Amino acid sequence: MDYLVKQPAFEGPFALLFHLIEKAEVDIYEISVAEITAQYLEYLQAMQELNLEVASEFLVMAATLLKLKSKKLLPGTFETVDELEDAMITIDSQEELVQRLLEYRHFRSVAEELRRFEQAQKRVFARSLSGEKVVIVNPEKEMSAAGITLPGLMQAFAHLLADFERQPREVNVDEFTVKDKMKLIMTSLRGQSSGIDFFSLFPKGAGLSEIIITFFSLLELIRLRKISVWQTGPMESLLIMRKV
Amino acid sequence: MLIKPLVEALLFVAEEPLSLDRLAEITEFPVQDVRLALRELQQEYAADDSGLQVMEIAKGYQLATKPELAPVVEKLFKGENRYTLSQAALETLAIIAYRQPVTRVDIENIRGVKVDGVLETLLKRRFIRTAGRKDAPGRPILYSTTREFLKYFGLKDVSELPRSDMDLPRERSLFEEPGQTITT
Amino acid sequence: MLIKPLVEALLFVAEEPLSLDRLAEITEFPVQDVRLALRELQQEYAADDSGLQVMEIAKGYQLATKPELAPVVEKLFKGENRYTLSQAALETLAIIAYRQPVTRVDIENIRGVKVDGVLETLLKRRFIRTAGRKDAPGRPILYSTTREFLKYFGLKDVSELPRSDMDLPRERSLFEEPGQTITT
Repeated sequence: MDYLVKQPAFEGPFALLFHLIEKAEVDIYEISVAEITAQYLEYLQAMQELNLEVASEFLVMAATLLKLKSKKLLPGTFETVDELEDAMITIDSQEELVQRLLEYRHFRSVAEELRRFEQAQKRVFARSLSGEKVVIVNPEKEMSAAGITLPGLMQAFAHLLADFERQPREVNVDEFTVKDKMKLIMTSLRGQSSGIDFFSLFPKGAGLSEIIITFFSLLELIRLRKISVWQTGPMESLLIMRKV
Repeated sequence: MLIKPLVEALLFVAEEPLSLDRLAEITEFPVQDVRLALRELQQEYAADDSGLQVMEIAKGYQLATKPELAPVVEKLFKGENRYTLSQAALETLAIIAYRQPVTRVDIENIRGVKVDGVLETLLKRRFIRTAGRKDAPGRPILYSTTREFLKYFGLKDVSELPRSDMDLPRERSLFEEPGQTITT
Repeated sequence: MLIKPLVEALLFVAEEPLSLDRLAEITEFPVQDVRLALRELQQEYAADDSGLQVMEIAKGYQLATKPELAPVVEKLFKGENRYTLSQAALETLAIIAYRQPVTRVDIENIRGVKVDGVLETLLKRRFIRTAGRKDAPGRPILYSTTREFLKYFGLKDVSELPRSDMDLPRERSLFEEPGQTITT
């Protein structure tokens, strides 16, 4: 299976020209249009032979170079309507070509400088607050919960409800309040320094209202930073811990 | 490389508390050295002229700000109004969250009390919104929770939540009076 | 409350580099005091036995890890794609940074290639933004660099980029079509 190598060796015609000039070790101001044109065309031909896709910009530049070369040979005869006028590269004299190359060289060196900045900055790490980190420690009210992965918590809750679906139903009088549940959870956490399992808070046979109230009590306790929820891995069980 | 600056840098960037073992593993220093470095850091940050602290949390260590600075530090996040909801509001929200869309009567049946006032507060606070009307006698208004609700509880990304799994089939509601049918 | 711990705590929690003014505003301390506290913090963290540094970046201050610790700190982020920008993106950014606000055609004239795709990527990445339209035929969109750009490259300001004689004044540009006026 043959394939086109999409990635050309050079970002654009200026990059290629620049490379050729550097290779020839000539000063940009002293380039010979005839020579550089010959080399440029040679390179394009090599690219085509290698089945590399030659972008139209490269061809436009080739045409431009040929035009400049002809102008030098037959001065004054090429001031006619230019079919390349709408193209991105409109260069009418060697002087202009030199200016364009100098300008391109400048931005190339700035790009190199940016690359150095980029590399330096890659070695420096700032905090990203994407995760659920402890940001501010305030016993009264907290910004965000520590260690908890809420999607994980919600998933666990979804499992609970799924289990509930499978269990025989039992109509339960709504006798639980969030307040009571919160107290109950805090009590059961007392003395459990390593925390308790999320699921142990939901007794077997608990009614739906109890499950929901318990879950909401957990959310509220997390929000108030009375407890924290930990998960050691994506599929691991959730640990509920009292905050100190 | 020295161990203390390494531990400091790691605690700083880590998204979650790092355990002794993990710190030792990453730094390739013995656990005792890590423990010592942590103790030093803890002492240094404990000084009054530092604004941070090394917290021991869930069998791990983490950098955090000192509690006494909270009033000022929180100003950075001003606009994120965080007050506590009343008990009534919480319970009502719980019911709406898992039963949405749900009518006022449905909520009152579950909670056993009138919820007009609470609903109004929740609507004003934008925790809930009206979500059309139920196809039942009187065509009562239906309520759903909002993005604001998720934000309040720190549920950042709605799409990440296993919504559909949590929604019980409505016809299996346990809280309805017998004979009352729900068709939504 | 002391100013230094406050500034430290704020730099720690802030998602963005904080400016002197912002720090003064939040702490309610005079700018001079904040500046002094920053300098003290900068010196303290500069010590070899600290793993952090106070960086001056994007016209603000930020806490970050020391570059020499990167080989170890990186391990925490293993697997995470720390991409680097393409040569095309860098060259395009270089032009925008120097010539801003600048149109797509101006950039293409310099680079000699189409830049639609690159601009789209840079916009998405928030390294550049649109900055109105040029007062020229077709009223083309103008582009500028952003704070995010400064942050990514660790620059305080665009002026930190190397100045050079080659940076031609915009009005002397030789590459515009005759008759095309540049009024930015």
